[in-house]
Amino acid sequence: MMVLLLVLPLLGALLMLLWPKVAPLLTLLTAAVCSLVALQLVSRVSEQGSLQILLAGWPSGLAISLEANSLSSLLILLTTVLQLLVALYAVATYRRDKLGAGFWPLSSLLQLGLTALWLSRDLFNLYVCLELLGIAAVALVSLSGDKAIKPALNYLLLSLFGSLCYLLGVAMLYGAYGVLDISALALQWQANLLSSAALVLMTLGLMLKAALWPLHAWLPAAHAAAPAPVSALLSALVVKGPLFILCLLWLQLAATTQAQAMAPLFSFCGLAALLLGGIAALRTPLAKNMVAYSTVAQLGYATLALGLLLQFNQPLFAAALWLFVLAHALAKAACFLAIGEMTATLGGKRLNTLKGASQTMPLAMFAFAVAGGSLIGLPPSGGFLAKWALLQGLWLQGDQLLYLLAIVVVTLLSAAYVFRVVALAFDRAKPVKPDFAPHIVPQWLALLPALAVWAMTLYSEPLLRLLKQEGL
Amino acid sequence: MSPFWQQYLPLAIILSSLLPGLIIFTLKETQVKLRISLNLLGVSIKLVLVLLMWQAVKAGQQFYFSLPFLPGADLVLQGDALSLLFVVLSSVLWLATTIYAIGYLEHSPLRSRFFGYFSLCVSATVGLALAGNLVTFLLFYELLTLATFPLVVHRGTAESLAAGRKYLAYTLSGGVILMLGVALLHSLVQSPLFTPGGYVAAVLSGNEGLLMLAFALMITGLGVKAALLPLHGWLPQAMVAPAPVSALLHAVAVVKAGAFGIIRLVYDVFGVESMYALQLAQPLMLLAAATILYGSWRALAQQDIKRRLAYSTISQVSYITLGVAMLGPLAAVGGLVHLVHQGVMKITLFFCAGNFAETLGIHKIRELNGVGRRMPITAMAFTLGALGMIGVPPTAGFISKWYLGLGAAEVEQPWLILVFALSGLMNAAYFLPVIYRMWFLPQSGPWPAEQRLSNRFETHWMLLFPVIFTAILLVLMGVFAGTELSPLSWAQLIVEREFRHD
Amino acid sequence: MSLLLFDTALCLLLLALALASMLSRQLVNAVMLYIAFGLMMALAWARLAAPDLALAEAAIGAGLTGALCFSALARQQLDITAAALSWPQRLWPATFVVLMLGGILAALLQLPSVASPLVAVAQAELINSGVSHPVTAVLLNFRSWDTLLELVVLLLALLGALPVAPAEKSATSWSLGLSWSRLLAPMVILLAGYLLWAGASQPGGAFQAGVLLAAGAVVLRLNQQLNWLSWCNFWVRLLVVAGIAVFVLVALLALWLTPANVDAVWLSWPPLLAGGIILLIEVFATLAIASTLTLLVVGEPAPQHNRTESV
Amino acid sequence: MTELSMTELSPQLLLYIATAACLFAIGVYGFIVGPQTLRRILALNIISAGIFMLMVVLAYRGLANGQARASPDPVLHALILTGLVVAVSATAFALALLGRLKQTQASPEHQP
Amino acid sequence: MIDLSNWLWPGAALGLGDEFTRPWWYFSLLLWLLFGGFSLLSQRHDPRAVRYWLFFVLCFAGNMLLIAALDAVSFYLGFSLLSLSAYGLVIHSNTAKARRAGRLYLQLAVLGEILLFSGLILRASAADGRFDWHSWQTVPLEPLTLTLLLLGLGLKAGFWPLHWWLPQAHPVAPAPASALLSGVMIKAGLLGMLMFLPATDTLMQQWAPLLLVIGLISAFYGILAGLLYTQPKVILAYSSVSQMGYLLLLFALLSLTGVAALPVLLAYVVHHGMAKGSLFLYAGMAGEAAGRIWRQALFWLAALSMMALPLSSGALVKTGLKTQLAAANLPAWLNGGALSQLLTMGAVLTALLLLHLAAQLRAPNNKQSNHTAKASAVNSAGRWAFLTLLVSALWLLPWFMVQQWQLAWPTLAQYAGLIWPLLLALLLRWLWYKLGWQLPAYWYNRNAAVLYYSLRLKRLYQPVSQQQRQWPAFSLRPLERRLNRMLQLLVVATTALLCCLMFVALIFSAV
Repeated sequence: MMVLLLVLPLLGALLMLLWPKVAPLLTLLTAAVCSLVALQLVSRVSEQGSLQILLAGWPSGLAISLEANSLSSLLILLTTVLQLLVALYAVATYRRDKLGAGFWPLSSLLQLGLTALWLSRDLFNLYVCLELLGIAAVALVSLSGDKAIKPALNYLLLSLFGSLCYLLGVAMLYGAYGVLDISALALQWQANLLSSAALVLMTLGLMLKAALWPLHAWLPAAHAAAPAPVSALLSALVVKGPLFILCLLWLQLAATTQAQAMAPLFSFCGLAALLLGGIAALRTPLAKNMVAYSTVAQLGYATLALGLLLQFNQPLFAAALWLFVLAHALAKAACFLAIGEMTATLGGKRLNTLKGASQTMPLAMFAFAVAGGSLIGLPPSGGFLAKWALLQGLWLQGDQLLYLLAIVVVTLLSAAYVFRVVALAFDRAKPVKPDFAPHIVPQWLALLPALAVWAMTLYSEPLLRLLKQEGL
Repeated sequence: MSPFWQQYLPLAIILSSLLPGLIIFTLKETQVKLRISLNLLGVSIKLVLVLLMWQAVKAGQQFYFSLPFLPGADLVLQGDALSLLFVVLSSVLWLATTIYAIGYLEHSPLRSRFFGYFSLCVSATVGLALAGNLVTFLLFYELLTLATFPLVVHRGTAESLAAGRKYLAYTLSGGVILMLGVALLHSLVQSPLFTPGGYVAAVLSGNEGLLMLAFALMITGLGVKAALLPLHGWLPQAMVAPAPVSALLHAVAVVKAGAFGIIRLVYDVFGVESMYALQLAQPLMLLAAATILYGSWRALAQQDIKRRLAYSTISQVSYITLGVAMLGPLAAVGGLVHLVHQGVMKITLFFCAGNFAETLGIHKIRELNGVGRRMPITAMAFTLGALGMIGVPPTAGFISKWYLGLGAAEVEQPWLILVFALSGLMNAAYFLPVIYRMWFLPQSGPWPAEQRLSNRFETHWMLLFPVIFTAILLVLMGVFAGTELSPLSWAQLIVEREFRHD
Repeated sequence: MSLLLFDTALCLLLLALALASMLSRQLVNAVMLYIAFGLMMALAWARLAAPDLALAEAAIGAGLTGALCFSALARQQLDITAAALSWPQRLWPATFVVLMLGGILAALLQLPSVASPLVAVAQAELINSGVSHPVTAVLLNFRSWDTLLELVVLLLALLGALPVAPAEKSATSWSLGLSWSRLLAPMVILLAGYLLWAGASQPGGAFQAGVLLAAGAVVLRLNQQLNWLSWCNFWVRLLVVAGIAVFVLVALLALWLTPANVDAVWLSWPPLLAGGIILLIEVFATLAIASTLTLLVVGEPAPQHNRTESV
Repeated sequence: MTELSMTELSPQLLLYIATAACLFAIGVYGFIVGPQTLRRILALNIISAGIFMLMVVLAYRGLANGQARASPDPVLHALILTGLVVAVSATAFALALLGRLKQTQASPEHQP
Repeated sequence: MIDLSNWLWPGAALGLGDEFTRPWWYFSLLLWLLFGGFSLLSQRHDPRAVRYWLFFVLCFAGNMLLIAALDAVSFYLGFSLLSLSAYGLVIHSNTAKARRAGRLYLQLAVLGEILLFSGLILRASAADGRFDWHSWQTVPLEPLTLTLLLLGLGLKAGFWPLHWWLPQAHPVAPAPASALLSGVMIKAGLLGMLMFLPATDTLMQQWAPLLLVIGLISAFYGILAGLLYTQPKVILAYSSVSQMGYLLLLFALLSLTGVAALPVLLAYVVHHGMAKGSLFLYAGMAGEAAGRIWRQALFWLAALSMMALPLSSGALVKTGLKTQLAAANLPAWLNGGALSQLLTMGAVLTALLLLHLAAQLRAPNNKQSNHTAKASAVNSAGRWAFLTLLVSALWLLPWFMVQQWQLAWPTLAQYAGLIWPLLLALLLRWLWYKLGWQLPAYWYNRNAAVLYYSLRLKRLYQPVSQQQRQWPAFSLRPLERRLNRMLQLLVVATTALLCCLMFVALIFSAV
C-alpha cells in the first residue's frame, strides 16, 4: 500500500512528461487514486497499528526503513487530498491563469517527495526527500514567471543551505554511531558534545527550511510570488516536511537533558513567530503576503507546542502540535486559493483590491473567512481543537500564565489580520469591479478545505486519541 | 413525546432557522417572494417546534442530543426550562424582527446576504440557549460573534466598518478569554452537563484559586457581550447597523447571550453554594451595579436616539446580571424575567427608532418634536417601551424591577435598592424628555427625510405591525404577569427547579 | 611522515583555494579558483581511498559545475567587481563563523576512530547483492531507494530549469571544435561503457559514465550536432525518464515475481537475477543521466563554444 | 578519554577533518557575506565539498587504523555519490534561475 | 374584593373593604364626576381637548385604582398612573410657565415614585414578599422604610418641606384640573400613608410628634408664603400646602390618639377637597363674576366654609381637630395648650389668606379668565350651576359628616372660639387696608428658587451641547517604520544569537 502511494505519483509524473496533453487528467487520476489508497492506509493503520518496512529486505541498519504510523498515514492522507483539491483548482483555472505545463508533473513529484518524507525513518533518505521537496517547491514557485525568479532563487539557495547544514549533522551522527536508521540511532544515543552539535546543525537547517522564526525571511516573498495553487501547496504542506523531521529528531533522538535545554528556545521562537508574524501580517499591504506572514505566525504555534512538549512531556502538546499542522494545512490551502482567486479576478495584489469582495465574490470571501476562523481558533474548527489541546495541556501543567497570556494576545492578533480582510470585504463604498465574471467552481474549491477544517471537529475524539498516543 | 423527538427536537429547532438561512444565501436578489416565504416558513416551523418543546418541558420532560466532540465534552443540546425561556424569547422576537426587516430593507441591496446572516444569527442564539455544556456554549457563542459581524457592517460605510471592527475587537477578545476560562475549568472538572446547583462543588477544596480565576475569566469573556462596565465600548458604536439588527443585537442575540451565559455560569456551573463558598457574588454585584448606573448616566447625554437606547441597554442588561449575582430566589426571578422583558421592551424601542429613521429620517432626539402627531402608533409604542424601561406599572419592566427589588431586600443588600432607585431616576430623566418632545412639543420644522411608505398607515405596515405586536406584548406581560403563560411564572418555575436541590 | 606532510600541504592548498575563491573580488577569478579547488579536492579524495568518488568529483565539482558557472558568468558582465564590504559587514559573519567552526571542531574531536558497524554488515551481505563492488551494491541494492529518489531530484532539476531557461541564441559552430568533437564522441562512448561495466566490481558506475557521456554530448551539441537532442522530442523525453521508469518497472516486476510464500518487499531483487537487473538499471540510468545533464547544460545558450567542456 | 587526549583520532584524520570543517566554515562565510548570487552558489558548493570531504574521511577511518579487512566504508561512499548528484542538480537549477534573473533584469545585479 | 392574582400580577386584588377607603372612594368619585362635568363645559373650545380628556381619564383611572387597591403593586400602578398623567394636565396650557412647572412637577413626581417604590419593596420584603398591604399592618416598620415612604408619598401630598412643585403646578393647569389636583390628587399621598404606615406601629408612634410639628410648620408656612403672592391660583395653591399641613397633623394625631382621629381626618379630607375645588373653579371664572353678586356669593360661601364659619364643614373639622389634639397623649416637650393656641392663630391666618385672596380676585389684572371671550351664555351658566352645586354640597356636608362619622356638633363655646379669630382676621385685614401697610414690592411674587434648581438638573441630564473629547492627534506609523528597520537588523542578530544560545545550551546539557 505504501508502495502504491509512492509509485503512483512517480509513474504519473513520468507519463505526464511523455504526454503533456493528458497531464491534467493524469494528475487528477493519480491524486484521486492516491487519496483512496491513503484513506485505506489510515484505516488499516488505525486498526492494526503502525506498519514498518525495511526496504529491499535487507537487515535493519543497512536497509532504509519506512514506517507508516497513524501520524504519517494521516499526513499522507492530507497530502493526497490537498493534492487532489489543488489539482482540481488548477484544472479549473490553468487556462485563465496561464499556469505552465510544468505544474502537473512537478506537483505529482512534490506529492511523491512528501509521501516519501512522511514515511521515511532514515536520516539520509530524509535528506534526499528534503532536497526533492525543496527543488520541486522552487520549480513550482518559478512557474509564475519573471516576477517569481528572484524569490525562487533566494528560496532555493537558503533551502540548499539548510539541507547542507542538515547533511553535516547527518554525517556527524553517522560518524559517531555508524547507523542512519532513527530507531537504531535512538538506542545508542548519548548526550555529548558531538550529538549536540549535530542536533544544532540539523535544527538550524530544518528551521531554515521550515521557515521557523527567525529564519523565515524567505517565506513571504516566495509564497506570495508563486501561483495560487502552488502557494496553497507550499504553505499547506511543504513547510511541514522539515517540521516533521525536526519533531522526529527531537522527540525520538534527543536525550532528555538536551530536550530540556532546547525547549525554552523553541517556545520562545514560537511565541516570537506568533507575535512578529502576526504583526507583519497585520501591517503588510499585499494580500498574498498577508497570508504568507500568517503562515509564519501559525508555524509558531507548532514550534511552541514542540517546545512545550519537550519541556513537559505532556501528550496533549503532541496532539496540539499535529492538530495545528493538520488544521493549518487545510485552512491555509483554503486561504491561498481564495485569495488567489480573488486577486486574479479583481486584478491587483494589494489588500485594497479586496474592497467590497463580499459583494463581488461572496463565496471566495466566505471561504477565506471560514478558513480564517480556523486560523484564529474559533470553535468548532480544527484550529480550535489544537488550541484547546494546548490550553488544556497548559492548564494541567499549572502556573503557565505567561504562555496563556501570550496565547490570548496572539489569538487576537490573528483575529485582527483575518478580520482586517473581512472588514475590507464588507466595505461597500467603492467596491473593486472584477475584471471578468467571477468563476464559480474555483471558489467552491477554495471553500472545500475551509469546510473540511471545520469538519475536523467531528472526528476530534479519534484524532486527539491517535495523535496523543502517537506523539511520534 | 417519542424518544426520537426527545433526541432530535433541539437539533430540529436549530436547523429550522439554519437551513432556510443557508438556502437564502444562494438566492438571487430578485427572488424576493421565495426568500420571504422561506424566511417565514422557517419562523413558523421554529415556533411550532418551540411550542411543542415548551409543552413537554413544562410537563417535566428532558431533551437531550449529543455529538462527540472533545474528550470529556461532547456537543450537547438539551432543552431545560432555562434554555426554553431564551429560546421562546428569541423565536418570538425573530418572528417580529423578520417581518420588520423585510419591510425595513425593502429596496436596499444585498438582502439575501442580510437574511442569510440573520438566520444564522438566530440559529446561533438558539443553539446557545440549548447548549448543554460549557464547550457547546462556547462554540455557539463564537458562532454568534461571526454571524453578527456581517450584520453590523451591513451598510458597508466607513462608519459601520469602524463599528464592526470595534465590535469584533471586543467580542473576539471576550471569546478568547472565555475560551481560556472554559479550558481551565475543563482541565479541572471536564465539562459535564449544566446541572442545577452547579458541578464544581466536587473539586472545590484545594482549587479555590483556580476556580476563582476561571470564574473571573469567564465573566470577563461573557461580560463583553453582556456589556459589563469596562467592556461595553462596542455597544454604542454598533448602533450604525440597520435598525432590525440593532433590535436583534440588543434584545435577543448578543447582549442577551452574554447575560444568559452569566446565568448559566452562576447557577448551572458554579451553583449557589460554590458561589457563596468562593465569595464571588459580591464583586459581580458591584460590577453590575456600577454598570447600571454608568449606562444610565451616559445615556443621559446622548443626542442620538439609537445611541441613547444603546446606553440604556448597557444599563438594563446589567439588571439581569445583578439579579443573578444576588443569589436569592426572588432576585433570580427578577433577573430571569428581565431577560425576557428587557428584550421585548428594547426591541420595541429599536423598532420605533427604526420607524422614525425610515419614515421621517429622524435620528436625533431634537428632531422628534411633534412626532406623536405624525406617527401616533409608533410614538405610543415608544412611550410604552420607555415607560417599561423606567419601570412604570403596568408594563413588563415594572414586574422585573419589582422582583429585583424584592430580591435585593431579601438578600439584605438594601443599597441595591438605592441603585435601582437612582437608575430609575436616570431612566426617567432620559426617556421622559423624549416622550415629552414627541407628544407635547409642536413640530419644529420639516422632517429631515420624509418618505411616503403607505397610504393607509403612518408607515409601511411591515414596519408598523411588529411594533404594535411587541408593544402589546410588553403591556400584556406586565398586566397578566400572574397567568401561567407569562414569563414571570416560567421564571418562577426555573428558579424553583434551580433552588429546589438546596 | 612525508605522507603527513603531503596531507598538510594538500589541506592547506585546499583551504587557500576555497578562501581565495570566496574572497576574490572578481567572479571570474572566483569560478576559476573554484574549478581548481574541485580538482584538488578530487586529488584529496583519491588520497583518501575513494577513487571513484574522486572521479565523480572531478567530473562534477571541477567540470560540470565549472562549465555551468562559466556559462552563467557569460550572462553577466564579467568585469563586475564586488563593492568592497565594510568592516562590520565582514567582521560579524566572520566572528560568527569562527565561533561555529570552533563548536564543530570541538564536536568532531569526539568522533570515534572505528568505522561504522555497517561496513561489516555490508561486507557480509555483499554476496547476496548480485554485484561485487560494495559501493554499487549499496547504491543499487541496499539503498536503492535513495538512488531512485536521487534520479528524481535530477529530473526535477531539469524540469525546474527548462521553463526558466532563457531563449537559446544561435551559435555558430567552430570547425576545429567540430572535428575534435567528432573524434571525441566515440571515445567518450567507449569510455563510458567501460566505466559502467567496471562499476560492478571496481570503482566506476552509472553516474560517472553518465557524466562522461553527457560531456561528450554537450560538446557535440554545442557544435550544432545532435540537434534532435531537445526536450520537445518525444524520444528524448523517453530517454530522460527511462532511468527512473525502468527502475520502477523492474521493481514492480520483481514485486510481481516474488513467490507467494515470501513477503513481497519493495525494491528487493531476486538474488539470482540481481546482477542482471542492476546492470539493466545502470544502463538506462546512465543514458538518462547523460541526457538530463546535457539538457541541463545546453538548455542555456552558449555565446561562445570554445569552452572546455570535456572532462 | 582523559583531558589531554581529547580524541582518539590519528593526526592525519584530524588534519583532514579539520580541513573539512574549515571548508564548511569558509563556505558558510562566503554564503553569508558574498554579495553576488553566483558567489553564493559557489559557496554552497564549497560547503557541500567540505561535508563530502568529512564523509570521505569518515569512510577512511577504518583504513587509517590499519584494521585487518581494509576497505573504506561503502555506505558512506554511496551516500556521497548520491549527495553529489543532488548537489549538482541543485546547482544547475540555481544557475538556470540565475541566468533567467540576469536576463530579466538587464541592470547590474543588486543583491539583497 | 376582587382577587386577580391568578390573572394579573401575583397578589393583585381590588376591593373597598376598609373603613377609610370606601368613603374615600365615593368622595373621590363624586368630585371626579363633578369636575369632569365641569370640564365638559369649560374645555369645550379647547383646541387640545383630546389631550385633556386623555390625561383626565388616565388620572381618574389611576386615582380610583389606587384607592381600591388591596395590594401594593396595584396601588403603585394607580399612583404612578395618577402622577404621570397629571403631568399632561399641568402642562396643558403649553405656556412656558406651564412647561417649567411641568418639568419641576415631573422631576419630583418621578423622584417620589422611585422613593415610594423603594419603600414598598422594603416593606413587601419585610412582610415576606406579601403584597397585600392589610397584612403589613402587623409588620413593624423600619426607619429606612418609613423615611422612604414618607418622602415618596409626601412629595405627592405636598406638605412642607416637600411642597415645591405644588405652588408652581397648580396655578398653571386649567381650572378643573387645578381643582382636581388640589382637591383630590394630593390626597393620594395621604391615603398612601394611611395604608402603608399603620398608626399602631411603635416606630410610627415615636415619629408622630415630629410629623405633627412638620404639619404645623407646613400649615403656617403655606399661609405666610401665600400672602406674598398676588395671583389667586398661587394663593390657593399655598393654601393647599397649609391645609395639607393640617392633614398631616391629623395623620400624626392618628398615631397619638390610637386611631380615634380617623373620622376627623376623613371629614377634613372631604371638606378640603370640596372647598378647595370650589375656590379653584371660582378662581378660574372670576372674570365672569364681576358685578354678579350671586356668583360672588358662591365664592364667599366656599371661602367662609374654609375659614371655619360656624355651621360650616370647616367649623366641624376644625373643632374635631382641636378635640383630638386635646385628647392626644403628646410627649412632654409638646405642650397641648400651646398647640391649641397655635391652631387658633392658624385659623386667623387662614382667614387672612382668604381675605387676601378675595382682594386679589377683585384686582383688575386678575379678572381676565381665559375663556371669557368665547364662552357662550349657556356654557357659562352651566358652569356656574356646577359651582353652585358644589358649594351647596359643601354647606350640606356638616350634616352628612355628623351622620357618617359621628362627629359631634361643636358647642357654642367652641363656636365662639371659631368666630373670634375670624373677626380678628377681618379686623386685621381692614386695618391693613386702611393703613395701607405694604411690604416692599420685591417681596411679592418672587420666583421660587426651586425652578432654578430644576433647570440646573435638566441641564445636567440634557446638556445643551455634548462636550467633544479631543484626543491628541498622533500616528504610530513612524514608530513602526523605525521598528521595522530595527527588526530587519534584529532578525539577523537574533539568528546568530539563537545559534549561539542553542549551542551553549546544548553544551551545558551535555556536560
